[in-house]
Amino acid sequence: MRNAFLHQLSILLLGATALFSSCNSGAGKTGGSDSSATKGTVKIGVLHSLSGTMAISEVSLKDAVQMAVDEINAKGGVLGKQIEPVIVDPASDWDLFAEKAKELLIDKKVSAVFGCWTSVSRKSVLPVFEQNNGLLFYPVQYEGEECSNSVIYTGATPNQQLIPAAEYLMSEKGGGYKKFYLLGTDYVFPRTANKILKAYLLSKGIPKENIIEEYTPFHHQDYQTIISKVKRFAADGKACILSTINGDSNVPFYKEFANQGLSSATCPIMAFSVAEDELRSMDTEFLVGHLAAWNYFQSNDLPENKKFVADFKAFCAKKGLPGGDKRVTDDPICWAYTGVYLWAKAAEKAGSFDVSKVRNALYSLGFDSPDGPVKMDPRNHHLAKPVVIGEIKPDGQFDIIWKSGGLVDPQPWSPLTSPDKDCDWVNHNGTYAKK
Amino acid sequence: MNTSLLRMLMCCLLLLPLFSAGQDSASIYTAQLLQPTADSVRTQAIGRLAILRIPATFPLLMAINDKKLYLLDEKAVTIDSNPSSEGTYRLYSLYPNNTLLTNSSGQPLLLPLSALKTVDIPRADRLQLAGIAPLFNLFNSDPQKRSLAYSQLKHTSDSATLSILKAALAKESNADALRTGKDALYAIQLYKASTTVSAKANIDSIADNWSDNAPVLLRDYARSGFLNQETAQYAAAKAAGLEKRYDNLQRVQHFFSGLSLGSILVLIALGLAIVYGLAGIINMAHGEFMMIGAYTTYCTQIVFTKALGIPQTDLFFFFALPCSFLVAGALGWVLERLVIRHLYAKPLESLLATWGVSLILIQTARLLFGDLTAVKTPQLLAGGWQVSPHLTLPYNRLFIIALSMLVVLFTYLMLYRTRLGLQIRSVTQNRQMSACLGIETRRVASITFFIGSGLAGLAGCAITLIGNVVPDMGQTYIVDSFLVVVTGGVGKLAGTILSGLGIGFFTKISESFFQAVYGKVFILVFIMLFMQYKPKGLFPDKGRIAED
Amino acid sequence: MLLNVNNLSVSFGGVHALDLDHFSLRDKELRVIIGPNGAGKSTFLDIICGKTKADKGEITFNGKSIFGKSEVKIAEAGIGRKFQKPSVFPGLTVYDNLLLAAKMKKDIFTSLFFKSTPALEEKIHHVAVKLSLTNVMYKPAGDLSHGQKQWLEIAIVVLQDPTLMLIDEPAAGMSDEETESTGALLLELSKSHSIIVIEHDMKFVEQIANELVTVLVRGKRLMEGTFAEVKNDQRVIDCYLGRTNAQLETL
Amino acid sequence: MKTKNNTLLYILFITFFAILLPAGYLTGFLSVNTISVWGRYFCFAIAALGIDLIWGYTGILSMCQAFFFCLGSYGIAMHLLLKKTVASGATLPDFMAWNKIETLPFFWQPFHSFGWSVALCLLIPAAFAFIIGLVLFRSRIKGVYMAIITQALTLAMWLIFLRNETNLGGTNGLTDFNSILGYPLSSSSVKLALYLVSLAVLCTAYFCCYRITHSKFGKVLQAIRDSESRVSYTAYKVVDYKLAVFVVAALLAAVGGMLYLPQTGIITPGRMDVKASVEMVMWVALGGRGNLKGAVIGALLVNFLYSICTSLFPDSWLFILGFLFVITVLYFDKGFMGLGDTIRQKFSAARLKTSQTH
Repeated sequence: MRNAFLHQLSILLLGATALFSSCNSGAGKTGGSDSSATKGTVKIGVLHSLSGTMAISEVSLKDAVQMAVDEINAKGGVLGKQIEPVIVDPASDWDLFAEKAKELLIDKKVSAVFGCWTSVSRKSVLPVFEQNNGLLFYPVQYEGEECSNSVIYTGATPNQQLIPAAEYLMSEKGGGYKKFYLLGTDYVFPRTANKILKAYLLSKGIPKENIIEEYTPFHHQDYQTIISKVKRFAADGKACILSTINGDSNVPFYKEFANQGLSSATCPIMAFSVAEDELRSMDTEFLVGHLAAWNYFQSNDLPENKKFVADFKAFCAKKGLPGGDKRVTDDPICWAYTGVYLWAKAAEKAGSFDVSKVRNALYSLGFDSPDGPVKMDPRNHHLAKPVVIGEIKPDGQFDIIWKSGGLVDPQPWSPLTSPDKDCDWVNHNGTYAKK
Repeated sequence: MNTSLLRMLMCCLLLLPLFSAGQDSASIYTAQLLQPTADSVRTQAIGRLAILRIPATFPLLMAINDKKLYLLDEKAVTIDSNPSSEGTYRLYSLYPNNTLLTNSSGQPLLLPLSALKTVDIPRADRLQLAGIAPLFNLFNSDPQKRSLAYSQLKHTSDSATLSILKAALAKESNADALRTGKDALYAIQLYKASTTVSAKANIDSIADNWSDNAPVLLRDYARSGFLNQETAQYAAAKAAGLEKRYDNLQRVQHFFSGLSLGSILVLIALGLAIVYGLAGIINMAHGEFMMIGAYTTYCTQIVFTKALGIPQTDLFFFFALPCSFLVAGALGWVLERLVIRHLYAKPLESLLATWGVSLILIQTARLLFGDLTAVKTPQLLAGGWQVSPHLTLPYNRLFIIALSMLVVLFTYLMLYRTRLGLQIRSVTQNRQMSACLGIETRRVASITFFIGSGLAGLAGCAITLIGNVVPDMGQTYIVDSFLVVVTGGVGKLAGTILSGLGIGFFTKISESFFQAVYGKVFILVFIMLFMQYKPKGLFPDKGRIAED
Repeated sequence: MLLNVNNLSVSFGGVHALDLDHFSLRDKELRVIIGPNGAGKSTFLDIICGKTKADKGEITFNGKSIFGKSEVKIAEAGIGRKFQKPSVFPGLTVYDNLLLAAKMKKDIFTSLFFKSTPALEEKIHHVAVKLSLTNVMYKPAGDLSHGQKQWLEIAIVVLQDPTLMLIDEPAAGMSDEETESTGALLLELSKSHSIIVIEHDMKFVEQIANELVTVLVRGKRLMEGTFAEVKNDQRVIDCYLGRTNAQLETL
Repeated sequence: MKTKNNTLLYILFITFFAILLPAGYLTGFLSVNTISVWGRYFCFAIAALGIDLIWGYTGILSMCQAFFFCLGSYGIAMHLLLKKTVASGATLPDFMAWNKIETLPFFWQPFHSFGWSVALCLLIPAAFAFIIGLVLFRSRIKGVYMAIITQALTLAMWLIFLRNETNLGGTNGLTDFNSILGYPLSSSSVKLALYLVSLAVLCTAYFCCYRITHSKFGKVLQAIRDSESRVSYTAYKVVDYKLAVFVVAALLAAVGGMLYLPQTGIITPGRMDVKASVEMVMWVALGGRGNLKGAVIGALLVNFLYSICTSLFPDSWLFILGFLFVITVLYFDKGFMGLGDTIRQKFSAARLKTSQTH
């Protein structure tokens, strides 16, 4: 009896597996790259973690993409087709990112994918997109040194965020700081960011001993030792911190900073990874007066932005998303939203959803984003946009204290650390050596 | 009488003889500043005022610099630094007179912020004041600002500034600011000193005063060779002495950090140890009970501020302590009833089942609360106890140390002085025998689980003081706290305490040698080697019963 | 002498569990150790077989010191142990239990490429018959009754074919009939093995104690002699009196 | 009867995975993605076999299998990355160039050769397992202590691999490979080949484990699980046996990791964090510990569910998996493979109860 049961069970299991596997590849059966387009809809993939450690940040991006899609659909869609987002959860699991990317591109045949936050997730899906001729819109500031034909980088390159911030702090207006403590979470963005910052500071005549570089692991909670080092470093004034500390380490960091008697008056912290969404329900008491550098702040006065912020709040409230109309916008949200519009505009311009055509249509494409007019680079897949520096206010918003004159052109390869390299997909084949 | 008012008046009086021109233009610029026709007009007005250095405008400029400029009936006012218990503030007029505003009956006028109109001055404009900020900030009511002002003045040498500095110092009440101020004064004097004797006297003063900055100052002086070889050497020797003393204090700081980390570990591991000892349960969801405690604290804060409308009090936190214990305990009790009950003495199975539970709890928290949240630190526990100028022990950590000592004490009393404790201990040692003796082992187990989870909740509440509240916060601590339990020896209170503190100390000491990560690896290797010597932890059971 | 023990002592948390000045055993001798509860009898066997580490003392077996050696080394030297609480492999069948016990090379590679031989099967069968395990041969050992487990453990020790067997309370939990046949078995085994037996059941002791009986009290050796001498020794009677031990009635 | 049923199961398994799935792909019915997804599951199943050996049969809960898995993956990844670097004319992998490293670290050197890479992928985990095992088993650390110490060890290794100074790519790990042994990884036929190789290795590993568990060696392992002390008193060197099985389990994990890498295209320290190491044990627990078929089916099924649920129920899949874990441990302690048994027992117990009451 036992074995008979086992037998039946195994057949059942295998049968179920077979069924699921075929479902899994449902789109594959019908074949043809434009199969989804013919049905009056066009599929796009949304590849943001909805669970796991990165969910805190990435869920908002999924919401922003969804909102942009809804708006475009309400206006009649793209090329007369409604956009159909395929949302999957890569669960902050880097291997799963690659698997889900394959699923979206090969099985679901999406025309473009909007997703990723961390560098590692981008690196994980990069080969998948390159091998399958996909298009990924990546909305987060990143470390540069990359020039993929398959990624549209709507986030900032180092020169669109780091250098202006350092420049500002060294300027008389910014406080004329002379000593820099580069503190970050140990992963590729802070490492590369600090490498570029260090090269920049050295080039501006800051002596080596006035620059300290230090890294903590992810989710580091205990900053006692580091803050006491900072305190010693900042003892004779004119010192500031350039922080690339990520995610949940920020609260303990700022708390310890305040508790050991330091403040923004004595030693301001310029953060590159703290935005409104992170500040939303944090206790901002310890953060007030510290700085952050981005390309967009919710406090931007433009009418386009006011509408965008109101729309986003209304969207979250209407959809019953956690936070409702208390939600805020921030830099990555803005660029995730802009990314969808850029893609739609490029598709209209190209008259097709074909990846190569859309890509070509994107060069020099301009768009009136919530952050004002922005423009794609004429030679590569990065976005030219303004740079802003803000001071944290008690309500978790930023007081904009500095703004770049106009759009800052992206430099995927920093001239400070890779003077011989540049990224060009029009006249060259991606990264090339400058003469 | 209010000190800030006094300071401002002082400031006006002192500076009056120095700058006397331009009263008229001051009025014009002030008016432009408050009602600008364009942003550029305001920017220019502030710039002019900064250059003119008219004492009468200093209170106004200080208010701008501190972002405390408000309008009341179109008149510029500023607020007292601390609100009254009802959340209202005293108000001061700014220009041309700097006085406390009173109501018709002569009492100070008290208004909430909502009754005032905030004047937003962009930081770029504010930063134009950087040049004269040290001067007016010598009379700021915020001691930190005064400290900064003093240290900014230490390289000036004109006699006018020196006399202001002396005057400000004479009135200085804050120890920290006084130290920085004296430092600035001595530094100016040191560079003015022309004889070896007076230079040495100043060096001595600087060393005795011992501000944060003193070693750097002395080293700079030594390097500059300002006066002669002898003073330079003297200064260098003094600087070395100070650095050595500082290093010693750093050791005390490390010791304290170790104690603080250790007590956190003890706090978390205590509940785990009791449950593990009694029921042989590896509760992987223990960290999640901590998370529940933290969210309970967060919710208490929300309830207090939003629902009950009690802002700005520390009350919520002390209310949250028992709440987090009870909520986490109750959920633990439910978990015991539903899941754990079936897994007694099956440690590995319990590990897997509770892992599943922890997944569920994390996702539930994520759906309920969504994002990164943090609890406001109570005012009482903000800042730190200054043991010496160079040794600050943050109150929140002191509180956690005290809390864990209390918890240890209560746990001890509960285990060794109550009937329940006796029952818990007997069930821990021999379940069947205890059952035979008429102890309701199930009930004891439920209660123990309640207490164990409650302790985790308490730990979670305490952790909100130093960290943030995220759904997977428990995972950060769970492996560490299991290590504590294992190193201490199963079900041994003393072992848990000793190993928790030990691991805390070793981590912090190794952190001062290696980077944090390698410190952790070092600890682990150390524990593995220690287990070679004592495979059942610090306090193993002895005798024949212990075997098998 | 096969086994020589001198000045052996061990204490648990300050309590002297065993403090034995001297103990020795001839080859092929069957020795019974008796004593009230807590006399250190099991602890003594635990120390010999390596389960418990003694604080100090000396133990020589076959002329070699085995003091502080590991269980495996001691087992390899030829000492087999049966515990008070039956210790068998409950997840394996009785046959597997016996197969694992059988004397052979026990390193990894031999085990990995082990093929049974008729001689070995015969030996296992023989022991199984002797201990009436034949009809439960392919049952998991965990399903056996307490008495059967006792026998299985004895069978394991027998198949190990050690020079010295340490048997802890073999008759506990057995019926009179079973007890008697266990006694007979031990007597038969004593023709080819040295055996130390711990027992409370005086009737059983009387049955098997053809040679010396050692009395332990509070970790110390009280006396050594034939069963008759022990039975009539006033000190022995004194230390058993006042204790409510059921077996004492027979004394 | 039993053998016959096993044979049937094997035939079903082989037919489905070795014939139906590839045929489905070749006829265009299934996408290449489905093939490589299953190929990756096979790698997990190989590692699960090792976990079953050490935990299911020997009763030692080792939480560092994920670490051994990663060691295998990293080794192959280093090789592939070096090959790509050399082919593109550079001297250093990209991430090193960015981290301002001038020369290739010494431990990367042997990975230029495929043979050496494979050898080291097996040797390094084996050596690690040997040393860890020697230290832990000699001091008789077992049960919960063993689980927690190995977990802490994995955590420490995870932290080390996260560091950029170790020159293993930090958080980002190693990624972006283009070919293996000269064959392009992006080509569908290479993917199919890797799938078939994984399947073959899984079958071989299963066969070997089957032989091991049915030998006397396997019985000693089970004896150690049941009563370690009795094994010692029966003159078996428990430490040797534990060490041997620990090393074998580590090797299986490493082999799984080696095959996993080319099919996934990335390896990061995330594969060996606390979550990953507990999940690996979960596969075996859900499939049925002490049962090789259970380990394989558990690994395949849990990962399959994980993939499906994260696409179909992005918001609630954690609940589904969490409840599955709890319920399996609570009610089906023999896992999926013991499902029939457990249900039958419950039924007969219920029947007994009703018959007694009547």
